[in-house]
Amino acid sequence: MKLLEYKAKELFDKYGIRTPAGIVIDKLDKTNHALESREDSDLEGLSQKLENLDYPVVVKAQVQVGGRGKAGGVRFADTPEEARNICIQLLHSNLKGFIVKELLIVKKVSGIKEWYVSITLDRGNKVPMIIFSSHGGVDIEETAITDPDKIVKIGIDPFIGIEDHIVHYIIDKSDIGMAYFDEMNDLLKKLYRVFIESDCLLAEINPLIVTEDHQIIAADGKVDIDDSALFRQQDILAFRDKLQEDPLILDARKFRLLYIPINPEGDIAVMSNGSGMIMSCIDLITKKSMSVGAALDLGGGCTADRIYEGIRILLSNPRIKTLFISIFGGITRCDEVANGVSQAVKHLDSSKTIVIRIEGTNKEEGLKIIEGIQGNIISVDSIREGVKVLYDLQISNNSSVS
Amino acid sequence: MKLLEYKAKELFDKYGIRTPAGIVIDKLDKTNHALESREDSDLEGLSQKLENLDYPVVVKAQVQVGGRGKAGGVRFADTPEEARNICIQLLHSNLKGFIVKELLIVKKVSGIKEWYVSITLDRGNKVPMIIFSSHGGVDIEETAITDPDKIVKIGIDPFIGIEDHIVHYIIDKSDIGMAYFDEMNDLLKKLYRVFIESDCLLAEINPLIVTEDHQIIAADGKVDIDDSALFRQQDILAFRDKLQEDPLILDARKFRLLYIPINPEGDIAVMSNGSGMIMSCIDLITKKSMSVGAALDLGGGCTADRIYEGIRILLSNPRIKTLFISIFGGITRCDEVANGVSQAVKHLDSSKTIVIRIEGTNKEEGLKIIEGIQGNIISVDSIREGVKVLYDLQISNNSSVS
Amino acid sequence: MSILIDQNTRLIVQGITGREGTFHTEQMLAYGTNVVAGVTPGRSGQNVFGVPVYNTVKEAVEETNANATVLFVPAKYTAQGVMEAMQAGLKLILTISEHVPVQDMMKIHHFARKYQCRVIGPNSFGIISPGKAKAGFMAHKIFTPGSVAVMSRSATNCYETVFMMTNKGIGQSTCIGNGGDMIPGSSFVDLLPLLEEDVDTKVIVLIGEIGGSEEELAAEYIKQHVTKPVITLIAGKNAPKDTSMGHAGAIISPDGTGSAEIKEQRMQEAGALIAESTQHIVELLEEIL
Amino acid sequence: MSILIDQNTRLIVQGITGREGTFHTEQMLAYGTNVVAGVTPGRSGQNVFGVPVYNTVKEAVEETNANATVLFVPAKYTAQGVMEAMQAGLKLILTISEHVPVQDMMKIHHFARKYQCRVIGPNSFGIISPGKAKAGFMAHKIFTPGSVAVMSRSATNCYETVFMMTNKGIGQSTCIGNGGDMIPGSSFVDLLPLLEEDVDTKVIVLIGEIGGSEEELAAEYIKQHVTKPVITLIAGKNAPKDTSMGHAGAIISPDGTGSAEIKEQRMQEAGALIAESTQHIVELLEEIL
Repeated sequence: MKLLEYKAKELFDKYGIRTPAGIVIDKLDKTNHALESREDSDLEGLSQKLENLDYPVVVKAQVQVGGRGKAGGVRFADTPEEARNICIQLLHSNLKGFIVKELLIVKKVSGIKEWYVSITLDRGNKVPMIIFSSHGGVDIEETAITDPDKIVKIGIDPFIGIEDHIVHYIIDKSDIGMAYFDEMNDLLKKLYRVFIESDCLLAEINPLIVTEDHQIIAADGKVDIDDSALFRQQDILAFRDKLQEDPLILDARKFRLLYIPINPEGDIAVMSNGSGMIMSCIDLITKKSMSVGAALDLGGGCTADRIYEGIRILLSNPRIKTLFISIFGGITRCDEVANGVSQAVKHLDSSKTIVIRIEGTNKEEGLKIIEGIQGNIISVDSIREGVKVLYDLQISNNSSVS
Repeated sequence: MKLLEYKAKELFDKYGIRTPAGIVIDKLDKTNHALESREDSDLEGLSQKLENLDYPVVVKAQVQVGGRGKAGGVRFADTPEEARNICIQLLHSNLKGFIVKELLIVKKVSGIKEWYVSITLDRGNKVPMIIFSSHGGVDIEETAITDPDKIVKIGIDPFIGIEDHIVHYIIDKSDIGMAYFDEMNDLLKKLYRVFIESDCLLAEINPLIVTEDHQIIAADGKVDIDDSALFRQQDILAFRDKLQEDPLILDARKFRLLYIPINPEGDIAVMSNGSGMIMSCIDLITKKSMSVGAALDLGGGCTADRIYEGIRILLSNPRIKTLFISIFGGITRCDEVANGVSQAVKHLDSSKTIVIRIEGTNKEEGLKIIEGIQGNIISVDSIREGVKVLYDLQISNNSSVS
Repeated sequence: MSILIDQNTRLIVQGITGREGTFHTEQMLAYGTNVVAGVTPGRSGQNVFGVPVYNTVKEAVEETNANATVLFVPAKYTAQGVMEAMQAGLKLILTISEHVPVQDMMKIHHFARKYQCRVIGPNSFGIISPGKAKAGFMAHKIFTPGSVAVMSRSATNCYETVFMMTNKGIGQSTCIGNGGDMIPGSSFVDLLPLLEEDVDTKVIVLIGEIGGSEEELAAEYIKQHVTKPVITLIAGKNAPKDTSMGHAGAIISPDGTGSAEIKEQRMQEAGALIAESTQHIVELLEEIL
Repeated sequence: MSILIDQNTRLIVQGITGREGTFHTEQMLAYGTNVVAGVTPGRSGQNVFGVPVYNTVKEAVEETNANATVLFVPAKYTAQGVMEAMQAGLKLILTISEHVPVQDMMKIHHFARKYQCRVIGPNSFGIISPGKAKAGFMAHKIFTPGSVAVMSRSATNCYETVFMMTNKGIGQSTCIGNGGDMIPGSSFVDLLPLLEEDVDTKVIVLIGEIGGSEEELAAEYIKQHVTKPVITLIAGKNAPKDTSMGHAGAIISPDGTGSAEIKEQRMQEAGALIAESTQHIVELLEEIL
């Protein structure tokens, strides 16, 4: 789960990592209301907040999207008035498909250098890995390709943590100079604590700004938390609801189902009781030049009513024309699946078709139920046959359209 | 380094391990003075302290000696008056050769059971090991021999620590009942912290008293701290000076020399630049039916003046008649040794003899110096020859005495 | 012969008194697995289908001489249960639950090296040596004894493949669910040496997927050490980047690490046969056998 | 051939700029040891007798391809230095300082298993393969090449023995100081397999002492696996109980564990020759060779 920048900053602040001073504009209900109605007189709360800042400031739209800066989501202001105007422009505006609901406003930090640092999970060695570069900032991804020597990587034994020699090594390899030992030592140890204690998959600071008086400041942060560990990260779990996620993901989550958006242009949906089979189905469908829009993983032992909800959610996406259900029942029972489908078909839009293939536990009972269903449903006996049917449907759809 | 009981109690208290309430009678200078002169009127400080206790109490002499109870060092009192009399009797008395300088007075705890628990270093497996028995108290050593099944041992992975299953295992094996899980869990985890954080080699509670309301109380404790770790146990290092150690050990320590008392009856002393050789010499001497009273380890690279002090310390013990010096010089230089010896011989009591054997770095220079020494000194060329000389001296001494 | 699990396995079920634990203990016993003990703290003295329950794994091992364990415990207690099993001296530990925190598995990975034990899972269906024993929750009816070993990060792709194999009369020596998590206790490369050595295994099927580099490492090992034919399927060729495909481990990094293309390429270079689908695996097996 | 240390050893000296480190670097170089790098944090760029100094072990390894390290650092920093060397991938780590805290060595012991590296010491004189290389502080003049391997918990007993051996014309293949601490990085049983395999070692001399059970474990191993003659001396037969004899590890427990009697008995049962003194070791060697 990726945190919004301001939440990452909050986490860094908590561990004493130096970040630019600033405020978050979020729950200003009155302000928001005022903005919607564009009634300037109601914006006093906002103005007051802006008065107390140290200018110049940067106003940053809090949305989970790449290229935020280029899209106009990061703006500079020299006075409270300027800041206020930017806030009014940005709040509730649409940035690459996301509504801006929160702004982070921080003091603009000017530095003499921009570095990059992150701690990430090294899946190969099963250790946290520090990545550091003295060539940070927006060009870091290019540096990684054109000048990999400028990027230092070092694994951390999780039972030892960061000892001084790790910091020495990073400093030597990146040639930033031992004068930065204390600052780097302090920062790395704190960032490592963030990584471990918050169950991170990634804790990144970019840019890490070096000021004229040689302090280092985390000017922007990205934090990705392990979803499986959210049960022990209550603070972050609570924050999840604030994230702007696909409403279908949220809807599915309510029923403990996993909705996975695939290709926004795709018109086929895939549903199965395991992600391996979902990937296999998508692979076969895509190979036939068809496109999958979304998939839904039922997990093991799914019951009829949850299956019904899953179908409802997938087909509520107007782009989806065909749903392919492929079940290999172990704990999942084919009759439960069939019952869920039967229920769903009753509400099925006439333009949509379900192709279903069931195998495994209680297959016979399941098939009997499916035979009895009236509606746009085609039963097949293998994934390959299912994909063939999908293909035929596509052809006939296209020809009927044209 | 073994702590006195009251210091062990202090450590347990710090970690929240339940111990009987009590006081320590120590730096009562006035009291001590009064005791020496047996002037009752000056004992008010003591009386006041005793008034506030919860009776009955146990008065325990704080000395580093086994069989303290049988020697009268542990006494019970029902009233402040009784306690006062016991204090007066015990303070400054001699208990098996040790002067009683401190008393621990605690509430007498009566229980329904006496258990034993300790955490010790398992040298074989290189882990801390918990030893527990539901048959604790004074008979624990006998139980270990006659009924080893009554003693549960389990190693702790130092990188994992004590998890619940360890506690379950101990409870099951000793059959004390799961009702004690919370108490045991709490105690073991605290005792483990004591062990780890104080660099213990042993942290023992015996008896661990179970009260009528099923609380468990550490009624007596033994703690042994790793001498090599004292640099990071400042609190305990400071306490070391309070211990009643052989004054010769303390004297030697001042010069970074290690004095080791061996057999109180022995009349030979051994000095060498390594404990392996010291043990080898003692073995050969003892094999010839002679007896070593003390040894002194110079360590590596010892200088003439420290060697002089070492000789002085060893021979200050009036029992010691002969000193055997065996040096195999690597870092230690034979000429430095010879110079130290030369200096010492000047003050040598005429009844005492030094037998010296040097080998290794600067042997020739050393031998030349030794040749020039006037006094009771015999130079030999091997350990075996040295032991033979010691034997001959012994024979002639004995015959001259008889 | 089979690997890891067979008639000589003396299995513990951790979490035996839970719903899943009880259900699958019955299933495993029915399949002939020698389940010798169960463990649930506080339930010592009970029994489940005649299997005695102990409070701790250590006692269970001491009393029954067990040599393997399977954990049917919730993800949040998995690390604790695995560590207990390691400390009790067990050398084969199977863990079933999905969504074990990554850092817990990181810890387990390092301790497993120290204790020199093999952890399979989490998010694994377990291991089955058809006709001999199973430890896990797989629907055992579809398996049949034979000479093809199957290792899979995905349960459904494995079932699908095995079901078709069995229908075509192609049996399995041992099938292992490596699990779909980011840090599996054992990955392909850890298990390949056993399969290469197993006299009853003639062909190795390796069902991988996007994410991580387990398939690349396996390819390197295959190139150098494996003489038996290897058939591989990589699922997720058309999954979008930076999106977890259900399995926590099935995710292509923003920089492209973990893509199916590289995995297939490495496998091809190592001489493995590349299958396009589960059905294709079975077709390739028919050609080889 | 020798074991552990020879002409192919590329040695790092940790703490090279310290008094001891500098002195012994010169000595080791003079003996012909290939000292390729030194490490002292903050001293990168300097050199000691031509040996380049680095800030970290990892850089030293990357730059010089070193394969072993010896630590001349104070006891309180030993654990840190050893752990750094392990993480830098070194597989042979020698540590000299006396009085390393027991819990630090406990930690090192467990990490060494994880990193599959060999730690010798602490409180060790190092290792010497006479005529080839030495790593440590032993007075190398008394050693001479030959076919007797010596392992010793005590430096002085080892020197004494080796000196007499050399005088009698009996040379050494490799001499190892196991160190006198409670938890040595390597004990006899860890090194015996190497000596048994070494073609240049004809006889093994094992100088033990009271405390712990390293000699008992060695005896068990000798009984089962060692075909070469073993001569052993156990020092401390007449040491009082519960008193440390200078070496932290040389202490008989109040219950009698670690006594010389049991050690000698086990060694005798294992077929080792028991020497009464260092001189007796040499006499036994003269009989055998």
